[in-house]
Amino acid sequence: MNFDIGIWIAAFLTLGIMSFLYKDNPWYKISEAIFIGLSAGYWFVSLFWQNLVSKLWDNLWPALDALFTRGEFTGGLLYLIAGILGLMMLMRLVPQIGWISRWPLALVVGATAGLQFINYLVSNGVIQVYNTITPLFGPVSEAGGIAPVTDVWHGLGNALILVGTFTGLVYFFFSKEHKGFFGGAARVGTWFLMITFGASFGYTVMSRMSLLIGRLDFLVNTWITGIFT
Amino acid sequence: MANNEVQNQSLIEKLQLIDRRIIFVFIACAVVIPLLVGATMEEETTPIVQAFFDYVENLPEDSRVLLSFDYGPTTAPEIQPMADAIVRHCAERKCKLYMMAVWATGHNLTGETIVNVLNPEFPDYKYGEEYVNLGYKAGNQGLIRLLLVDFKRMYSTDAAGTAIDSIPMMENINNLKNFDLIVSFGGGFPGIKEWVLYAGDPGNVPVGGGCTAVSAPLLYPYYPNQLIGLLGGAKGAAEYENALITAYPQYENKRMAGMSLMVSQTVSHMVIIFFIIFGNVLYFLHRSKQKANGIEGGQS
Amino acid sequence: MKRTVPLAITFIVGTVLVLADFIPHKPFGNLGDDFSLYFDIIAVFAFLLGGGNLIRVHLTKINRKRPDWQFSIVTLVGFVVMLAAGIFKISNPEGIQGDVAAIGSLFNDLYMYIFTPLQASMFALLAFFVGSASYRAFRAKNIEATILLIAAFIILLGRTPFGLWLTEGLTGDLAFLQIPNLANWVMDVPNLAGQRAIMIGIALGVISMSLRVILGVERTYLGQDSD
Amino acid sequence: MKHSASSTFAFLFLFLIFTGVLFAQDEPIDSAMVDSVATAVEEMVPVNPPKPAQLDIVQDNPGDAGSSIHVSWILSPDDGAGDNDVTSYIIYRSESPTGPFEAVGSASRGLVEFEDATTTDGIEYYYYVETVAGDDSARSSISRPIKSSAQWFSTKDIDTFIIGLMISLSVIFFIFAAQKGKELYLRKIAGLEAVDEAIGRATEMGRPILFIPGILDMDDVQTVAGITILGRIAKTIANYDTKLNMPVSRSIVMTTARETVKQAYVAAGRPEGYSDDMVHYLTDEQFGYVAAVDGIMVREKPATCFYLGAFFAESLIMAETGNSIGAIQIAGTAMPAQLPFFVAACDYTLIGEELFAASAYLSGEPKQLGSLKGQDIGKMIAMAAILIGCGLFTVASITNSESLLSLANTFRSIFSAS
Repeated sequence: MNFDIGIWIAAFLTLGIMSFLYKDNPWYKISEAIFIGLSAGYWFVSLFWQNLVSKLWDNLWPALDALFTRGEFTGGLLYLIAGILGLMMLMRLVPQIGWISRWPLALVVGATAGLQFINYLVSNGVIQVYNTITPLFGPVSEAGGIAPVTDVWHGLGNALILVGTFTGLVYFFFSKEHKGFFGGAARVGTWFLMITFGASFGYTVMSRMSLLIGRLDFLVNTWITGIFT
Repeated sequence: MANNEVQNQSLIEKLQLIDRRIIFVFIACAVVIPLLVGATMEEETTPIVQAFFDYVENLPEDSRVLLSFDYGPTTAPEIQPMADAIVRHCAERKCKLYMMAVWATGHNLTGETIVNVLNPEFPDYKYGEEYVNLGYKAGNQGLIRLLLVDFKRMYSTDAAGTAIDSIPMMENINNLKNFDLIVSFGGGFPGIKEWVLYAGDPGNVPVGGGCTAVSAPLLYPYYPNQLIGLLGGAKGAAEYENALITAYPQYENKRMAGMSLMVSQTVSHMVIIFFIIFGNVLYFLHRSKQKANGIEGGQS
Repeated sequence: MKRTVPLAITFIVGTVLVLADFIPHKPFGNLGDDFSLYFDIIAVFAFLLGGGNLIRVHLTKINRKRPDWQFSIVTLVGFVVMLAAGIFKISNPEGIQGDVAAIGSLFNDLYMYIFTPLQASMFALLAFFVGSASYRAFRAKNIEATILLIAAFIILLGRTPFGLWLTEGLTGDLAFLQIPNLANWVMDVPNLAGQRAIMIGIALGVISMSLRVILGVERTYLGQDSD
Repeated sequence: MKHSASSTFAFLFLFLIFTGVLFAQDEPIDSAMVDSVATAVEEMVPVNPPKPAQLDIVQDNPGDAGSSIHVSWILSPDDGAGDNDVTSYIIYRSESPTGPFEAVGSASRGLVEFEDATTTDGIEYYYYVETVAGDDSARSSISRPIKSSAQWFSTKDIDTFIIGLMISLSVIFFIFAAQKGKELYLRKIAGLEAVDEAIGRATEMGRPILFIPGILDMDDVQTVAGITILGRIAKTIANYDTKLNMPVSRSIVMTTARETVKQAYVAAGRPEGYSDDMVHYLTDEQFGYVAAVDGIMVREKPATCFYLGAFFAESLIMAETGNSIGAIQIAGTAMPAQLPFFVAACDYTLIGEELFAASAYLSGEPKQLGSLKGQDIGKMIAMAAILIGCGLFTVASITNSESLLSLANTFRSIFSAS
């Protein structure tokens, strides 16, 4: 494809998407339509080569070959199960036996529940508790493996993290009414959550801007400049 | 009088519910006008960038510099200017450039730097002798670890499929320790951190980096012991370009991407900050009017 | 059969995968990886349902001349062209054995010149929406909203030259009040605390929901018996 | 592995010396022998090699899947002290004490251990560590032979196992307790209280309800949570006879969601109201999906939008578009980075844990609600652990008591998850 045509197409589509900001219009609709069709195709092609060919076929074929030519049972035959589960999904197309597709679905949901149970327990739960356990003040010898508290501010910071994590968890309690002392703690917890939300919001604004700048820079300095030179 | 007050109030209310497209226009202008005018903003070079620049500046001729393009199209606006500036500088210093990527998306972006900067500005740079594009290899930090021990086992060909042994400048490259400097562009995973942990530290090879503004704070702690310098976001790129122009005045009239992006970025932030303040001023005006009229604060 | 078997599958697979994490020995040690491989394979077959649905929806739209049916033609053409370009590796310089995204192939050209700009433009819209959302949402309406506003404002200012310029005068003991320093402190202390509370809460929420699913207490996703 | 000619030569030469020493006796060499070898090396190389690190413990990694051996050493006297010129350590391995040895990895200065995760179970390996200082190096003695093997219980994870078990048991206990009729109090969650009202509003206005289950596939637990909530919401929608529009970005999610919605319509006694068209696939691509959803929003003008699942950058694009068409928006996600955007642009946001609790809340079934009480016990465990841990460390720190400090460290290590 000619590079300059590429730039013109890219510019046309960029402006098409941006025109949505004014209001919905045919230019946006055509960009959107191209996007949906092309990207769905792109994903299927990726799934086809990466999953079907390199994960299923490349593993299954040698195993089947070994089975039928030499009568050997190899580990690759396990992929046959994966293939069968995949075919079961397709049974939905036949209404009478559509219920079979629930088997692979049940497998997917059960496995997700099992795997994520552990993942979240460790990386979101236990490790966060671990990270929160620090001294609030006073020097700690190096043996602790924790950064020693060097000054009052550092200690106060640690104390604030403790208070914030604690009250934040109080906020999430379901089985206790937010009243009295408990309610006060939950309220403080929401303040910490609000700081977290505000901070992440402010933090993200910058990176979002640079994306837009990149796009507009393309329009101004590659496309428009290209027309006049 | 009363009538007038009602009108005032409705104006405030109207402004509070301002059509968001007006805000969009302001943001678009904040970005486009600086780009159109070609405004640039001189960023005084901070020590962390200056240290990087000085290191490259002091590299002897024919030094071997490994550039790893570890980012994708979405962060390219921020990072490409850094890659361009550093490639320019290395080429001015007549270093040999080895380009690679640990991100699949980095391969196309390497090409952009070669096509837009290296080939037009340094026509004498010959492929295979002064620069080489090795392309992307999968394996993340595992790849880096292996490169530290044996480079050619992982890269048996360059990106175009040419056998590595037929590329003259690859002759004495056995592992990462043969490089005089490693530069990683990209603060994601894998990126600068992995290059420091799996190549720089164990191999004792100097590592420098360029990353997005968002990931920069996480990488600052590695400077100066494990990173020779770090460029963070458009600001970092602009600072490096400023240092480059100071040392090589021939670039003074060249359009420097980082410096011009910096203007758009600063102005657009100002616009957002302005709108937040404006919105709150309106809100308080509105509320004090309501109080004056004896109406309880309506919104909660 | 239609409901008991799936419930049993969920229970067995879920329990085994929870326990497998503590059993390093084969075959349990890498069951998690095996599952993601299986999942990827099931996903390809499922795509035939999804892609089929996409085609059907748009064909119906064209057939019945529903509003905007012309755009459905565009979607279908885009889908088919991309599919053909990728599966048959059209104009791939390395031939049918080559990498599907080889430079110079139709697939890669479509990706580079059409897909990528569309993707980047859609992503870039975010900048505008960040602007309109900040204008509307960041109002000091009550204590919570005020705290949100202040935190966001400090971080925003701290990331622009403006923040430093505004508070450059504060040196010595007051240096911590310089906005960039303040911004770092907000990120490292109160933000971190809130982040941790959210994360620990999420961990417990996931555990509890996983147990409900594994034990069959939660079964809405399985459909009904009388099908 | 490739080595340049000179280093290969140096290798062979050193091995000749080692081999000589080793052949003299079957037992692994003792440290005195190694010292003499080191001296010999020093005499022959006219430079200043670092004092070598000495191997400490070389053993099979306990409680793992095999294929890995743990190598640890005592720092070289020149690392952090002495000449302080050590730059790194390189770990070598061989299947025979006489070699050939090959490098299996490296570690920066200051580090004392390395995990060789490339061993084959059942084969005996020999190791040594080379201390590198610039161009110079010195090597340690060779280890005793060692084999790797796989175990049936991951001993290092026992703490995590017990914590997980405690939380699971409290959840299960309360599920059964609630089933037996134990009264449970649950506080109100604003976002969930508003669900009925939001669906009712769409019915009154005669406009559709949009349900977005996030952009990840069914192998993400947030999507599962979104689908379980869909089950509850769809039942109400069926009762109200309102139109549901659910575009999805994953085929498996489409299949699951169809089962779920169909089930909800049957349960509501209106199976005829269900149609497969309610749930339709758009594209797997994140921004392609958003482009299409935005289009649907401005064209169909749904009165109510639900965003429940895993979201990334697209969260704000959708929520702002939804806001501009005046829809009531209820969002929920466990993506910490996207929560602020939903909080800013939506009417109600379920924060993290609330997303996972939502389906139990909406079901109103005692069993489901019981599990939420069990979750609270988990929170109490976490809170107690944090308080006790911080308290122990603080007291230890103030009193400077070594025994308290080690107690605090032991307590903390329960949560180290490794």
